[in-house]
Amino acid sequence: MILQKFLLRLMTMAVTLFGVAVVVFVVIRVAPGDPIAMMLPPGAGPEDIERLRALYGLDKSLPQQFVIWLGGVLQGDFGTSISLRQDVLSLVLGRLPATLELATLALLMALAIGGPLAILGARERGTAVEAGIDVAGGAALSIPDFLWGLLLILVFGVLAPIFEISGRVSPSLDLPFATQFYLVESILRLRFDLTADLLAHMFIPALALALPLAAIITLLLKQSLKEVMDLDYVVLARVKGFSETQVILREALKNAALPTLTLIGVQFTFLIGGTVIVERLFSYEGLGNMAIDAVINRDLPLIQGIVLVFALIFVLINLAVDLSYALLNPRLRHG
Amino acid sequence: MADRLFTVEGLKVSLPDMARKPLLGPAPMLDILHGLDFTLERNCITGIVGESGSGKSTLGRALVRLLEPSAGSVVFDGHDIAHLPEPALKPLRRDLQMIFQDPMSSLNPRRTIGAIIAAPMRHHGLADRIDERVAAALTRVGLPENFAARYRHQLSGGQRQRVGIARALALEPKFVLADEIVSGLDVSTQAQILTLLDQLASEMGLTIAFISHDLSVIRRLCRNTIVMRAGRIVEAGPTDALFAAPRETYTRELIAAIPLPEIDDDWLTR
Amino acid sequence: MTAQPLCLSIGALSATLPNGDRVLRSVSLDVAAGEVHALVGESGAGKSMIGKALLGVLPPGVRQVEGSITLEGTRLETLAPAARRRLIGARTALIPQDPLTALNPSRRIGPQMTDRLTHILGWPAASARARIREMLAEVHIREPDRVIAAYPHELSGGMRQRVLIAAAFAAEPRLIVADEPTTALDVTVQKQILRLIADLQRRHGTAILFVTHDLGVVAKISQSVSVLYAGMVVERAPAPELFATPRHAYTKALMAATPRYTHPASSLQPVNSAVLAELALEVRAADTEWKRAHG
Amino acid sequence: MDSARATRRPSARLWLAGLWLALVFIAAIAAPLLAPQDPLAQDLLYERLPPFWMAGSESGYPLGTDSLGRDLLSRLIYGARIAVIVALVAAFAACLLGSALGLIAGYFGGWADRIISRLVDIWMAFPPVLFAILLVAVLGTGLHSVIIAIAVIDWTRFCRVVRAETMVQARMDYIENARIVGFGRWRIMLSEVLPNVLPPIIALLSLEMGIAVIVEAILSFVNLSISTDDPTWGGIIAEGRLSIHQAWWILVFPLITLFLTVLSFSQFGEGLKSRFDPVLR
Repeated sequence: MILQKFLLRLMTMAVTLFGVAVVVFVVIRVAPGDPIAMMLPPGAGPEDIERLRALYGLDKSLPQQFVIWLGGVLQGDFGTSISLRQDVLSLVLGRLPATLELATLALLMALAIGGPLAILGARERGTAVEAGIDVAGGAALSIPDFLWGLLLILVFGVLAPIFEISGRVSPSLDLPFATQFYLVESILRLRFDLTADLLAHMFIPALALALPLAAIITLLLKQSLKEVMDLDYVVLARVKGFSETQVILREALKNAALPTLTLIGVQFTFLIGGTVIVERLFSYEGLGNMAIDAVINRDLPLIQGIVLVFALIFVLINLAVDLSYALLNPRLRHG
Repeated sequence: MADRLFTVEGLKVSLPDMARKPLLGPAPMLDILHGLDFTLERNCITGIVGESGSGKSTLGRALVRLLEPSAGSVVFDGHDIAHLPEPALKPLRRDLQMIFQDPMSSLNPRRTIGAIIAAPMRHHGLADRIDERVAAALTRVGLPENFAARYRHQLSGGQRQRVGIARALALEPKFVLADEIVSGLDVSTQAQILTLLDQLASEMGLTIAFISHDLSVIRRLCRNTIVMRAGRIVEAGPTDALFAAPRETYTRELIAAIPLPEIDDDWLTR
Repeated sequence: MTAQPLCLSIGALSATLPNGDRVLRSVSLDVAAGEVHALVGESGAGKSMIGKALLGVLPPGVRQVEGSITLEGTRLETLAPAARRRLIGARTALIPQDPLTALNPSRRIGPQMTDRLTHILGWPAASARARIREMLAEVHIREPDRVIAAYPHELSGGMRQRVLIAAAFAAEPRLIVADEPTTALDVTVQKQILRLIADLQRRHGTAILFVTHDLGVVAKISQSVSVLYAGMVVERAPAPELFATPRHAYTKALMAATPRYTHPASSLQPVNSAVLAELALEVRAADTEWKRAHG
Repeated sequence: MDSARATRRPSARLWLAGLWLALVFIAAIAAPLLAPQDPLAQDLLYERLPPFWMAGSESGYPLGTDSLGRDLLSRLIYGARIAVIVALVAAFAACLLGSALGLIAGYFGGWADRIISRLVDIWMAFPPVLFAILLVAVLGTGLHSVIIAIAVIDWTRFCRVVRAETMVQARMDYIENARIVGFGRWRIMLSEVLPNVLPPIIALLSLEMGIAVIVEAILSFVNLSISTDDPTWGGIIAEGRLSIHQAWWILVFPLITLFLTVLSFSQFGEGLKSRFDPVLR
């Protein structure tokens, strides 16, 4: 049963990824602009254009191009970037760690802000404390990461310049890193001076990404906790003599968190989607920033590669959420 | 021989068991009703009683064709409706009405009570003098006419259930299915609704299938009774006879398990 | 009546909603040690609120504004919150209404049954485990090890209710609040559960505050009864007396409105509007007096 | 979370949010009358003038000027035009498309649901901002491209909510009763289900208007919205981001405007929803 469900899940994932590939392929090829013309120096002849066209496979029919491209993708070949003239896969893999570190830091910040606030609000339900959390949460929720980013740039970049507002790491520093996971590696290598510099750069963009998610976690988890806390087994725990905090942590939290998990997973994919513009805003050298450049340069292979990588991350997050839901829920675990 | 409105033979209902649905293809079917034979007399309230999982609600839904039976015949007023497609059912729908257990769920929250009662009448060509008809339907169930302008949430539980009755009876149907309609109510309200339904049934000559888990309520209201267990009929017959001399052990157990509001010291140990 | 020691004594208990309306209107009642006292009434009568006030689990916004609750000689109001919680945990227990929501779906049955013994009462884990195995045997559960290791969804409704009853009696409480413990069950299961509660109650000498809306259940399980309407006790009597000669018009009306399979159709009478009008007057009089006393 | 918040003073936030939105709409309609200067007029003598309360300000330029000497207030007022048009048209388009598909998927289930849900999955696997930038790049810059891009991307938001809410409603007994009466499926969907899913749709529509304004600002920010000369809030912000250390006001004023507008749209929607929902469930 469980295995069957898992296989079904993998199948739908594959269908989703294929759909994404088709959509992005079709969308970028109805574009009126000619990427080849953009990369040639003025005065190049028509035969130069034809030669390049053939080189990038753009002379074939759309379905043919798609089959060739998809065949390459399945073998790990995403093609060559037109504007950067490099292998798409290595370009993407070079930038992906920066984005993953930023998104993960943002997720941790959102959980660190949202979780305790949700518990506090549920504990103080019906009081002014809860009302305050509701108002703040409602406002934080409706302001998107882009605006938070700008606001934080003003506050921490201009009014009180505590943090960096541009780039990933100070350019003057000498980087001993072997991988692109700078933050992780700086910690592993015990180079905390570098960690501090990286965090100083990541703090504001991560906070901008984290705030809307923190608000959603606060409100959803608090609501879920309140519902669970009206159930008989929680009342029973109070009668047993457990204190309110014990009751929340022992009995309510896990059952309240489970139903919010799926929604928080979806919201986390939104957060990752938000890195595109936030990276741009903070000139942070991640995948999203590269994606915008790729669109502006009409770099078709690079756009396709990046979009597909994002889609892969999204479906993997959803899969991870489903799996952890199944693992945490005894009802499913014992199918 | 009493005049029969429903004649049911070999009624089977199976529903897909989504819990055991395989990866591809349809879910296996789970048998809910295992071939029921019974009749419902005209102008008579028949009680259908059983514990949870007995299939009584599924039976009711098959009678009013919210479900399509998987086998058997359901002859209603001369038509076998067991497998009629929806268009062919349409002219019969007017005569197959239903009152639901939970009026919070069965009354559309965004419509006035008047609109809720009027909609079925308009649909079945009774659009003329509609306000008068709505007022009459409300009066019939003992509600003031000005309730037509109210919404569900402005009514008490008993009043909501009266609206459910008014809506079902507005079409003057030949048959009404009442599914656990008093189980959510307090005893005092329950007594009012039972008395009302009894009085309307005799005035209007209604044929009602009254589904309930409560034998005391069945005893109060129904002339005939069908006792169900696990998708089968255990016993059926006139209510008086069934209570006076139950033939089946299960019926006897069911009756003996009802706590009467009387002091009886060894009831618990019996 | 002989002068048995009182297990629970509630005096002039009033509780209010956030808007100031009273849900309990100066409720007084006594429960003798080892006695089953039924609280009966229709929805909105406040019957569950009394148990919740005693156990300190009133819903958010509902406050006890007046009155005393005395449990085995200790006035609960005089205790600090933590001490009160410990006393409640040690001396009382709750059998809740809905066995489906009364067990934590993500914890195994065993720890849910032992946590009061080990975490609140400080029993060693081994003796707590031995104790619940004993209790499971008392509620006629044949495979205690399977049940202890099970998650709630692996047990039937009747089974879960047995587990809850066993857990309630496990710490030998002096008083159990049973809040409509059989309402969600089928009649045949209800009878088994009622029998079980009565058995254990007699064997352990536990007092029970039995909340129900069903006069039939009241007649079968309780020794004394309080009939409630709108948060007021309208009649209080030993059970045999109440059913033989109900005094208050509302009690009479309630009895006449309860259908009985032994009586033919005609005997059922809806509650008379005169009775309701009289009750409304009583409520108003009580509120006027209360307001005068409280400004 | 909504019900608890909604019951607390819904009217205050409805009125405050409504007031600000009314100001924005008036600015959009009457821009030529309200703007003190021509929003496109450059004057290099007046570049980066500070706002009125600071030393060095000029009368007639109350909020100062940008790096080309264009009046900031006038550009903000004209920018409201684009914002309002995008908010209204794009949000309604996304709402219609998404709600219709959500209703169908939620009510009919089966194959319709499977296809629509798969489509939503595919759409949700795109980073929305990147998708919007890509679409506008493909369609060519301009107001209509921005609107199409927003509608094409954000219909899923409506579809998911409406589908879920429709499935809740479809399980209600009043739907069964409508079948008992003999109503057809489309009639039940449109006249019984739809009114009950309207409150969340309205709240979402208002929220989406705010989102549309933001997306337009983001597109302007990466220079992909409408022509670069036309005043848009996002365009001003992009410029402000560059001159943040020399002239902070170029960023601050459009940011405040955008902030208030987005907040107002969402609060207005929540307020309307509780106003529209007399039903105490």
